Amino acid sequence: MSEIDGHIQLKSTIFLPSELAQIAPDVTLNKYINAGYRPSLRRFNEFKPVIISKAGISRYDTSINGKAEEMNESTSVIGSSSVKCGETSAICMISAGIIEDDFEAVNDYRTRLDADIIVDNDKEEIENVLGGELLSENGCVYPVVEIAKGSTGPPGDEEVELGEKLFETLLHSGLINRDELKIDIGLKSIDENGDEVILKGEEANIQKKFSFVLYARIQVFGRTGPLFDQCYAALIKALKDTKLPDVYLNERESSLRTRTGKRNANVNIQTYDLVCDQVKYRELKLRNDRICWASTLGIVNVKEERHDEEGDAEMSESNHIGKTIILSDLEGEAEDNIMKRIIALSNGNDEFASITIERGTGERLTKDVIKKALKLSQVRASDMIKKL
Amino acid sequence: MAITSEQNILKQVDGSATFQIDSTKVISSVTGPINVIRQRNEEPTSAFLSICVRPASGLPSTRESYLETKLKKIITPMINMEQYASTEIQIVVQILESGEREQFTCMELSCAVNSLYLALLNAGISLKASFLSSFCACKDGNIIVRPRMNELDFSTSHHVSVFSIVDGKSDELIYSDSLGKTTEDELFKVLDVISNDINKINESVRETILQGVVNDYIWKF
Amino acid sequence: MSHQELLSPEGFRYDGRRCNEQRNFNLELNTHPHAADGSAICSMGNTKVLSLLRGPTDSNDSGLSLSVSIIQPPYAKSDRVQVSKNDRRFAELSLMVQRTLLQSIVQKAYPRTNINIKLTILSADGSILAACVNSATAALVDAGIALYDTVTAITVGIHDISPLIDCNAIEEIDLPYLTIGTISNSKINLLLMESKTPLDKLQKMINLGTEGCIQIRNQLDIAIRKSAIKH
Amino acid sequence: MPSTDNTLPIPNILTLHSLFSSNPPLRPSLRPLTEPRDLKISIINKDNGNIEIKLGKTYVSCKISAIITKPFEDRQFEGIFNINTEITPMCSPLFSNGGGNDFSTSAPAIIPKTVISVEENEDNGNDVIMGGGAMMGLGVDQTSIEIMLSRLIEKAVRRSNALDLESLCIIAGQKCWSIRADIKFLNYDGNLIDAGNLAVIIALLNFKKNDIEIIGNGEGSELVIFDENQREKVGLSVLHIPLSVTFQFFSTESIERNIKGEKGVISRKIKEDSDDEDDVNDRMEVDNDEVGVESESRSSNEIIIVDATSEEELLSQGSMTITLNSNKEVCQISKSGGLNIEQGKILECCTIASKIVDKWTKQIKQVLIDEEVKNRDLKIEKELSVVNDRRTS
Amino acid sequence: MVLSVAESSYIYDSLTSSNSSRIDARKANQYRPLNANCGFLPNSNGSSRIYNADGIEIITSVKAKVVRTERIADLINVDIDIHGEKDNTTLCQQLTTLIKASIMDSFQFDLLKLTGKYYFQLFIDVSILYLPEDFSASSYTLYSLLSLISMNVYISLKSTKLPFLISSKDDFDVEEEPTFSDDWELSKFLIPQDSKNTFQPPLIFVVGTAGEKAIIDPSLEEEEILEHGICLTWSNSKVTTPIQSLTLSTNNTKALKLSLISEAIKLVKNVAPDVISALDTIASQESDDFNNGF
Repeated sequence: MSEIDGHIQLKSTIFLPSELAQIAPDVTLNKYINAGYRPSLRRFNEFKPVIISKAGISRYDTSINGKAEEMNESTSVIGSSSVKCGETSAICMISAGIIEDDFEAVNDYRTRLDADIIVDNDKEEIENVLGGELLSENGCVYPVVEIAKGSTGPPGDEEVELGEKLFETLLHSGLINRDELKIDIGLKSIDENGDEVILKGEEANIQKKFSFVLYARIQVFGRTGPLFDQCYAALIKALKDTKLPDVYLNERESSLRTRTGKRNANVNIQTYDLVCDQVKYRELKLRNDRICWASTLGIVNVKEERHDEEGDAEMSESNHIGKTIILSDLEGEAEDNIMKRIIALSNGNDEFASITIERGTGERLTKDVIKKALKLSQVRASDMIKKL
Repeated sequence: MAITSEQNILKQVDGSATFQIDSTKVISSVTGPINVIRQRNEEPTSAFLSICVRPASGLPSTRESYLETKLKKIITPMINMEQYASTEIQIVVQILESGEREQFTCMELSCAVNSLYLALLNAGISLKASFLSSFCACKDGNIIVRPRMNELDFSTSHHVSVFSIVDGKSDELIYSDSLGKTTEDELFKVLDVISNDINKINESVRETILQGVVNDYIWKF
Repeated sequence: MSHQELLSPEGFRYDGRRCNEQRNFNLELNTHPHAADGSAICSMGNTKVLSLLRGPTDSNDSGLSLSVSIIQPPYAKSDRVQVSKNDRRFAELSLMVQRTLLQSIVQKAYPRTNINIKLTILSADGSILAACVNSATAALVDAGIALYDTVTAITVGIHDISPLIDCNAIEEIDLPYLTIGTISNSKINLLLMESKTPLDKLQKMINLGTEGCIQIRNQLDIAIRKSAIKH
Repeated sequence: MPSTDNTLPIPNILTLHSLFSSNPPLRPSLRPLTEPRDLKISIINKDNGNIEIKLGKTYVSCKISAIITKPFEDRQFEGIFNINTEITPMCSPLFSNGGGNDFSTSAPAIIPKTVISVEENEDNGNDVIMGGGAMMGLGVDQTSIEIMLSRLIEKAVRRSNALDLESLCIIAGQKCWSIRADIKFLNYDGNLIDAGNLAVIIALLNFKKNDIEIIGNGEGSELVIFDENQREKVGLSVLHIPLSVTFQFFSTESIERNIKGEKGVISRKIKEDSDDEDDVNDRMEVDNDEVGVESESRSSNEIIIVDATSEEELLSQGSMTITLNSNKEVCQISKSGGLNIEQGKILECCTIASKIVDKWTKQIKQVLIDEEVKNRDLKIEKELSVVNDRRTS
Repeated sequence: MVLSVAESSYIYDSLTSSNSSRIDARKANQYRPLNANCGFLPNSNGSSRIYNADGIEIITSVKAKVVRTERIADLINVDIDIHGEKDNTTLCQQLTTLIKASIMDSFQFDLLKLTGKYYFQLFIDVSILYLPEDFSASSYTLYSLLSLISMNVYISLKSTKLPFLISSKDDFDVEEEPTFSDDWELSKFLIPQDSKNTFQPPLIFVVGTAGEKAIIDPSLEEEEILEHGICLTWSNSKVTTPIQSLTLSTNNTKALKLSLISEAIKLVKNVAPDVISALDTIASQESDDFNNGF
């Protein structure tokens, strides 16, 4: 500002606070922070209240009438939640698909003998093919985030970023055990008495293995506040609410169908008629120690102005003392522009599922600040996880 | 674990470089500053960075566009953006080979950052500081720097960090991304380890840069 | 369809034609005087291509911009197939037609001009590209666009050693074939071959193709004259 | 970039013009008209078929990947093979991301005013609009380049059945290999088609997929995939090696004379003044009368070159791609628009192409043999070391 | 189209005056000239083409395929494509739904029944080759287009020929795929031409009203001054649903009098038999020549 000094008469322009906030958000932010407040009038590390609830729109949610038998049969949503924080709400819906675990390689000791050279560390080999501990143990959800913006079209950068970040953190946090998603498939058959029975395990003798794939659709209305924190909360809440239906094969339809191919060779095409039970379900279990709360923290360096009587021109460097302040729950344009951020997913118990540190521009990011920020996120997490 | 890098391999762009750690190889190109291609991207006070990441095989997906976002976050504060007002800097990062499963992005991200640094230097884009990146994996309190695919698969957490380089030494944390179960102590240990590793990478990278300067020396015959 | 049936030892093709016999060729100009500035329908046997030309109209570009789009409705083939609007094969075909036509238009006469040709394959039975080129050329003539020369095209297939002119869909499936388009002095403008053929047979095919193109050109001339008398 | 070789330091269009119109015509690099640039093949990773080739300064990388999937409904006895070609701004700033956009603002100043301007067409994917006759000439918009490039390579490799798709079938109707080739154009200096084609074929020849076996019959059958330590990886069954050769055509004549031949010359003389200056296409026209006299003695004077550089493509008035294999089978010919060429010339091109293809095929095969030898040595070494290990343990 | 005050009042007055006349001197029940022909697509079972003086041209093809299904709703498929526009524009979707619904409502499905298990499945593909540029998307234009398409579909359905079945009709016990005669001479019409009792594909009429007058097939100029548009469906010799009031691109819309609806119905009843007999004549004159209509 001080650079604009002409020789001509200087005349200060006075902006209304709202105007100034639009023209120079950083200046406004600085002013507020010097006064000890934020533009939203919250204190620096004051979080916004969050309302977390079941959305009650999933299949297994009983209807509003309170009759326990009635279900939302028309929907395929199997878990839902809604999170409201300030002016933004997020609704998360979980749906599922079934895949055949077939193309996971089978590695067999019988055939291993074929190899000319036998390698010693067998165990590692097998798991290597399967994709290691991570992929064999951690299940995942494929989230899609939609920010309501009044128009349709391909997802924007922000939506892709949110979706991918949710996917990554959830996969690596190991929240869902992969075995949880495996389907204990039954065979629907008709016994001697002509009743329908469902055979399981050995009796059914089903070769193929199936798993659930979970999809999450998160709709966000409004854009204030760190969207990631809310999306993550909504996703976790919805997953806690998720129930997986029982699945069985329909015996009649699983017969082989023979089709004549081009070269008069016979092709056997197996068709499965997988049926999901209308009523029966089991709950999706999550690893409780991996449930985290995401906190996006902004870091600002403020030049503290001593309230001297002199004007700007007289101020020297010594008058500014750099002070680093951590802001929680960023909100509003001024705070959105803070690029120095720490995003920490803490389980409130000294453990983190993900920590992202972005230095942005400005002053150095010191170890102390990081420590402080992590502490803050832990406190917040231990408080919020109870509410999930 | 071999680190190889090379500068100025492509002729039609302003700057290019490859960077390879083990079996992950990335090539980057930088063109710019040029006129902004799409008018709406023009920014009056700073340059517009268009970053495009292409996978080793298959079509680009959301994974690549998330990598683009991360790269943008890392690189934007390192370039003197004000110097290139209302221009565009076009960046293409092509993953040539990936030594990790598609569920991970740490090797690719780290190599992309390093190759991009070299490409930006090659293109003569004004930088605020040098920067390099490395990654590591943790399991049971052990830290493995620049893990192989297996080690990464079995780790409980993995970390990618970018540090600035001052006086040939890693200096300040620019960006860090940790995924998987981790603790505060572990994070700080990891940051120290990566910072040391970056010093090692820097030695190799300096060679490349030196070589690049020699090759580009204008008055040679 | 066995290879034998496509050409009998007596020299008759599956549909009863001889090797160098074209299918029934019919070209009509100015079929849609209200809907387009130039229009034509070209039928080669059961292949029918309708072209509607709009232009010349104003454009902001410095030169002539010619756009060609080919649409094959789902009913064009004997089995109903839906062709997606960004099918690469049709994008390529329209590009080839466009380039071929562009070369014969007197471009210097059309600065800052748009010409838009829409080709509809009403019925497809082989030789699609050839029919498209012929139909579009006729539409250009009908619209009165200044041309250096007209381009005519035809397909030639090869059965062992005998080249077959004007292939239908059945022959196109089983035999190597090429599409050739020439201008009046028999110089080749368009040449497209997508199936494996021995190099030494190429000359025969091209020879027959150039002759076929001359035939088509004569028929095109007759059609143009006829339409000129009519109006 | 300073350069010490014989190429022109600055792409000087006028120099190119005059070189081409000299008699005999010369190329800026003094390379003979029908000789391709040096082909350099480097194999980065022998197993996943990751290779890089350099054709002069044109630099292409190709990587093959294979996964097991379900075959297409209508092709139950065949595997799947896809080729992906994408042009990014990496290979030249003339190209933009995502295709189909104008690049006029980003283009360096060397681009001359194109004969026919390029129109951007963003929304209407079907209407293809383009400029000059050159295949890869800069006056052509990116959508049409990408379409032609991907179609030509696809036809050269996929439609000519270079890869035996039936060998990729594992269980008919249920499982098959899906092979995918990703071509990355890293540096553009003309002739992306031939380079892309070479890259795919070389990569396919080098690629090795994991060995598999089906154990058991009927419903209880299992698919076993072996890793390379258990069984050696197996190569793909490549039936023949189709290679493309792209020709660029130039002419020192006007478009009219190209079409009308000698008659055109006469008619031109009659109304000379009207025609002389307004022919936009007459960029390359040299002295009318002299060439006219000469061309009466010669049948035509199109100049045909192979493996054009970017500058030559810029100037080209037409192109033709011929794909052949060493058995002298033509897999595709594609020429549209551009200069009209006599049929004799086209056959001449085929002969030239056949020679080049033979040369390239020989080189590719040599590289394969070298690689094989290297591999064998490695394997023996490995086996020995394992034997040693056992003894010591 | 924008008309001056004088122009529009002239058109309106001459139309509503006791000695009513339309600007193009048509009678109230007179169509503008239309051209149509059929049977020119060799690969389709039935085809027709219709075009009017505006240049609007529509081609319809009917293809039949043998299927084994229990779902009647699958037997008729309608697909409408406007040349040069993207798929699934609202106009396209509206046309498709309306045409399909009108056909389904009145279709006599036993005509498609082949044997005990097999049916013919019909694919009706409509290509709109050309629409004039000033063709705005008001609901009037939608319905006038609909009216043209319905006529077009009528002709092609009437001219649709199906191959002659030579295998047995009853296949409940014996599993047998239907086989057909190769001889196209033996083929039969989908809708028998001679008998009067079989079903007739539906036709859609657009009637405009001004004052007390109802006119058929209003032109674009007339649309400007009309007070109401009514769309009526004529199927199997009677007026059926949908009957709809249309939004016109005009600003002198008034409340619709009930009497006008019956007036419109009367008009349609008057016109429809003539239209049908004209279309029938076209449908029976099969020709291979695309351009026979000129």
